[in-house]
Amino acid sequence: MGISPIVPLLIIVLPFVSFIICAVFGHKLRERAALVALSLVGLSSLLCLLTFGIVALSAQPQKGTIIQGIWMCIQIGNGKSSFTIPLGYIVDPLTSVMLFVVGFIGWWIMLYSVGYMRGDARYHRYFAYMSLFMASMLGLVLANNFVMLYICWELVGLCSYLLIGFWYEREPAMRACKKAFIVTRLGDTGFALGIFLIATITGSVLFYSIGNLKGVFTSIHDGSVKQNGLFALASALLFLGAIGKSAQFPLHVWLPDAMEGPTPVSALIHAATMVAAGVYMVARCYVLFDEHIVGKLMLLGNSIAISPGELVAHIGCFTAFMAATIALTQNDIKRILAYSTISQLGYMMMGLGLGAYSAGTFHLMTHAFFKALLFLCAGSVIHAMHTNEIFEMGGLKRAMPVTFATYLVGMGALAGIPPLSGFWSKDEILAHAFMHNKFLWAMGEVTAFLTALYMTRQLCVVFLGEQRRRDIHPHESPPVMLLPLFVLSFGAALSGLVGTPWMNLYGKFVTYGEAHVEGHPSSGFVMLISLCASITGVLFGYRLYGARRISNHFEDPLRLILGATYSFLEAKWHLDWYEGTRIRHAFFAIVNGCRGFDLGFVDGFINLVGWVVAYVFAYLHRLFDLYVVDGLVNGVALLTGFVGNVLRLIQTGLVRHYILFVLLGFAVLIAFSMWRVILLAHP
Amino acid sequence: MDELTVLLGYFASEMVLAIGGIAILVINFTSPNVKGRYLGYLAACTVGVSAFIMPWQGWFVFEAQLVRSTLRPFFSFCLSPDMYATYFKFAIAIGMLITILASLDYVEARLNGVSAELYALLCFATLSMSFMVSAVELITLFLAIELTSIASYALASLDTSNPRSVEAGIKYFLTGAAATAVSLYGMSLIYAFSGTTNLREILNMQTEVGAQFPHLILVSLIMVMASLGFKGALVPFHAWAPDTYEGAPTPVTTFLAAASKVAAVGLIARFMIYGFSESLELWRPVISTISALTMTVGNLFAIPQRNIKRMLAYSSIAHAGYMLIGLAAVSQAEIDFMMGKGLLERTDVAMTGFLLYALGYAFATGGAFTVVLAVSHLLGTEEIPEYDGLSQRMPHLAWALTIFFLSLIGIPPFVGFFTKAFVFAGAIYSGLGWLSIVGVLNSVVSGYYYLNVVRHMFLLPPKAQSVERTAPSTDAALLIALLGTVVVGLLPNPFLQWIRDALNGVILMLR
Amino acid sequence: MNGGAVWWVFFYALSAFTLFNALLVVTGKNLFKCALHLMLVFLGVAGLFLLQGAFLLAGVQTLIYTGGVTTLILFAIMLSEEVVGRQRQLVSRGVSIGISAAICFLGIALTIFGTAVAQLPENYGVHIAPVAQFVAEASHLPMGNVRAVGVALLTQFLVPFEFASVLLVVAVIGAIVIARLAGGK
Amino acid sequence: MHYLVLSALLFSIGIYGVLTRRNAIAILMGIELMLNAVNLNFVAVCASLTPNQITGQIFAAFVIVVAAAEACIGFALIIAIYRNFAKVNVDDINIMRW
Repeated sequence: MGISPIVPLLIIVLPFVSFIICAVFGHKLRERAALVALSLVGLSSLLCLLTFGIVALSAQPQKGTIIQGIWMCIQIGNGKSSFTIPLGYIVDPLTSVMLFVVGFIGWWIMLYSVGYMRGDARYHRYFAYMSLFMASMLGLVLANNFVMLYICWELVGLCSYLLIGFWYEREPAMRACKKAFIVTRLGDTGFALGIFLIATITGSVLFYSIGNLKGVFTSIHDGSVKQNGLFALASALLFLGAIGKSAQFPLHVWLPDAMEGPTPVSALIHAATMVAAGVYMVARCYVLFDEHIVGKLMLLGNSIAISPGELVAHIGCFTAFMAATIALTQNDIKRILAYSTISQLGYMMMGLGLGAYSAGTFHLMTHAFFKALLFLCAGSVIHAMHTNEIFEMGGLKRAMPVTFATYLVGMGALAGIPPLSGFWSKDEILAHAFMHNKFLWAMGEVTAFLTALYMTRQLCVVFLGEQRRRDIHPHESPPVMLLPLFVLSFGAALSGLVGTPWMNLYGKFVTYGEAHVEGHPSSGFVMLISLCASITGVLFGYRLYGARRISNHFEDPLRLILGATYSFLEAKWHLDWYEGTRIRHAFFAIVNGCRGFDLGFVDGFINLVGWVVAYVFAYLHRLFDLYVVDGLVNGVALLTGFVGNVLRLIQTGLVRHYILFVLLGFAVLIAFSMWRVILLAHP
Repeated sequence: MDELTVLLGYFASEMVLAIGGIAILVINFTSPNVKGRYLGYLAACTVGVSAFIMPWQGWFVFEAQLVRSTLRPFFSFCLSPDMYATYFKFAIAIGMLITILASLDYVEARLNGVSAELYALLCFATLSMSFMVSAVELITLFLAIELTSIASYALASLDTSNPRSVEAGIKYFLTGAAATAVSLYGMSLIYAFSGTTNLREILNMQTEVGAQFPHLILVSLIMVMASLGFKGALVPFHAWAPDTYEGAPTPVTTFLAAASKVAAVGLIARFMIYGFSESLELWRPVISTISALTMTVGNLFAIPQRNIKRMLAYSSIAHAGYMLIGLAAVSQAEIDFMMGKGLLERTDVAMTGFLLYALGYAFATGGAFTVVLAVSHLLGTEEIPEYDGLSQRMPHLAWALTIFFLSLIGIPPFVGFFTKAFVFAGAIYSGLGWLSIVGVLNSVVSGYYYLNVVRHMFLLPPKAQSVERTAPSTDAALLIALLGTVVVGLLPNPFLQWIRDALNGVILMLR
Repeated sequence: MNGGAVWWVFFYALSAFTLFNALLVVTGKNLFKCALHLMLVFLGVAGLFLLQGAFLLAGVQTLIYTGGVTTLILFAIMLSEEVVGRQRQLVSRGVSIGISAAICFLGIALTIFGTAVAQLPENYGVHIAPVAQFVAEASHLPMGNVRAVGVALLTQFLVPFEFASVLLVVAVIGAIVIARLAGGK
Repeated sequence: MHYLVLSALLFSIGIYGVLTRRNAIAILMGIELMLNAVNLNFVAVCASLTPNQITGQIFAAFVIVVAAAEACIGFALIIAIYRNFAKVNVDDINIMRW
């Protein structure tokens, strides 16, 4: 069965149309904006499911069937020095799974938002952003070339920025969105460089060959592009992008703060889909992380050699462990979940890095279900309690039975209790780790134990015991919020069953090439250890938190056990290099330019982006009403002011700044011309 | 011809300059009572003679090619005193001549204590700039840039009792030293990939290197640009220029704007085409970016200035940008022509425009600064509002300044029009239409601040009624500048023929 | 590159020594001490020259830098600061910008070396200009020799050599003019 | 290769010094570091790429000469600065700007 090229196009365009409608006519639609968004995005989600179904049922999914097509080709330059960017789509098993996850979970979360966001002043804008997010995330998944991938990647980042700062009146939200923007930008720079490098080496940005257009992966895989040391560098640079987007160490610092956004946003973007984009990208570019193909990464004149896969695995493993330990000590319900997200993303990276392609993406899928579920539950709790502090909650089991039940499912899945979904996918990764690298495996098991421990801690403190705040009378959430909880809890409970060691449907479906068909390396020993780790964690947690009465002025028993370590963990290993360190100031100092801190270029840039999107789009109608002359006059005034500011910026009269200018100019020129070199090198 | 004749012929003008510079120092040392003014006349004579020799020297070198001399390779390895070099040397010497003539009064009034050193340094600077435009070897190139720089640092801070002058010097010096270090690093990279310091051999080497490692060539080129761009005050290496131009004694500012910049762009073009024309497509975007930036920044920043020296500083930054259009738009046919293969087509005008621009700019800017020097000497001011009603007090100055400004804007029939027309046309023929659009827009913008000065001079009432007389030396400088601006504009053909020979002559020494 | 284990030991020791002192030069608090560390950097670099067989250069480096420039710096310090004044306490400003710029440069340089320079073949520039060949033959001696440098300076590089003397004259004139007291003509 | 890395490091240190110091003398020291780094580059390339040529060494020698001349002018300037401003802190030498 084939897929008409119009289907992928519709999948992307429908949410985008919804975004345009919600943005332009949002103020007229008000509450009805949700209806528009839900129906259009819903249609797109249905198409996603359809696509998934077609691919899953087609004749030979395990052969890595790739359905792809091109909508249009963009030519840059002409004649010999031209460079083609074919815009199109690609639907293979990996994509179809991602489509399923994004479309399905995304829609349910949007439904949930209808209840959660009710009464917010910028209701329509919320749905506009969410639609834009869906459009760009689906575009990211469907992209068949690096350029489109990068554009969607940045759009997704933009949506994340807008949604984190959705309640921009709040100072922390404002800071958090800036932080997320800046920190992920560091990774994105590497990502862009990686893409440039790949385009330089192979002369193409297309993933797989189609017609007479050469694809990057195809030509690397069949050896028609000569192997050279730069591939490994390129994959490391690409991975830098994934580090930023998927919140891996050391760029993980933005994700916990991103919890300042509305909770459904946290569920959708910062747990289920967007942060998985990095994992997805690594999986998509898997050829580039294959040591047999790209060789090792040489650093400092060949003195250090590490394969890209090892790099990914080690960073992933460390991230998983570090985030899990931090999660132990957090008191904010969403922050705990945020750190657990970081930790689980680390698992996925570890899996991918160890060559467990299908296990990594499998965990991505199951994690999307249960983490979305957990966040929505948390949202439900916050909705009821109007606080994020877990020690101010307690005893919610009675007031919110449905939420508790679904939370229990999600927690079990995350903690790795069989037969819930998380167990199977995590076990598969750990089994691979056991085969390849015992050390990583051991760390993984420890992390599994910690995961169970902190989830139990959270569950006990929030739902068990007695209610500690008497002034609030919690109530169960409205049905429109409970329904998604139900649906997702089914997903969280059952989605793992497609990948059990005995019947590994998923592993047969999503595979990396023919040479690497991997079964579920079912090791009873590993499974036993995993099970023990989870169970011990749960029991230990219950003994610490469940059995005793937790009072209002409660000293966390872990603090007594861990002592000084607890403070270290509570301070996030002192790794939040962004806050209160010189680095953040340095970053601002650099972009602020020579004038120092008083002329915020970053602010300007961010505001500019904010204006362009929020102002120009959302208030387009208002601009129409204004006199064109007025606008022109204002524009000229703005320009003059701008020139004046730049003038002051540059001629500070300080020699130090003049010298800096020489160096900066030199760097900028190099950066600028590199792009041209790329175009020239591969006509 | 015997070897001594060849040697003298090759370096006649340079020797004149060296001897003149040393003579000034010796005279000052042996008879301290000689007036600074006479030393100035001596310096003017030296530079004037060398400028006069220059065109003949080019022909001499052309003839001398036929003579086999054992000395020749040792010089030609490092220096190429070819027609291209002599053309630029001529432009530089003219700029210096105008500078020295215009500053005689000013120096006598304000810098009398150091006049000998000033004139001697100016002679040596002219000498080193001659070497700059004829260098075909990285070591010579580096030494020439450094000698010019060191002379300029000393000149800029010559007025040691004036904090502004010293500040100008230290800013110039520190920025320059840093730029030098960066560009030396670039030269070491060039040396690393080519194994030689001779531009010709570098050109041969880069065909294979360029195919494999274009970024290596590009990075090293951009690094070297740091120092070249610093001398030419190109954005983003220009930051020193406004402060130094404003703070330095006005004669030195004139020298920096009228001569030093011409030498720098001459060097850049030689370096790029002579040594790196194989990588043309690599550096073309770099140069066109720098050019666009330089024009735009220079013109935009010039608008709000009230000090005329500072305004002219920015304007001269902008003009370096216009000149670079010519280099950015150089066509393959022109390169072939300069390398001694093929002929020029009707459309290959970019380099012609570039060379003509350098000369026209030297005339017009030198002239404008002559007026500024005269006004500064007579009225003691450099603020634009003080130029009110200059047409009633010193009409010849006002008219001359207007003509120079019109030429700088690019209004026919003055030389500036042709130069701009050539480079813009060259850009369009080479497919750099956007660059010429930027250039034209910038010309329009530049009209604003130039004509603002004209408005002050002609339309506003004077603040004082006194009428001053200018010295004959100033008049002579004005006359030279005016002649150049008008005559080259009205009768460009002989100059175009000369430029053609100059372009063709680039390669003679290396055949 | 060159030689055996001893060579490498020397190389690393000298590199570490040079870099360490260089770091002290840019981070030290006392201007005077910085100047002394700078002198040690110069010596270290001279040693590194020796390791590459550049004997004359090492000598020149020691004489001009260690002997000349350092002395000049010390004089400048003493002439321009109160000898025990608080002004000699150095303050570093914009450390973050400095670090970023340094790292930026380092990144560019290492990328270039890693991707390009390291892959250039050895003896890459052996085909040389006729003049250079002449010099190489004239010296008849292995490289690094003082005589080879001398021959090259007086033949192939005669023009720059002469030119350098003009440069020194100009520098001396300039320095005297600037540094002498404005009143004391 | 090792020499090149070493020289890049030394150069970076020099850049850092130039950008962060406020004392003109200290800035000059940074520049001297950068020049030394360049010399290392020249000598190393000379030895490894063109073993029977000494162009790199000659270049380095000229760089040393020029550096000395520059230092000479530079310190003269610093003394002049000190006479005019009574300090050599470049951040305070800031009459002209914008």
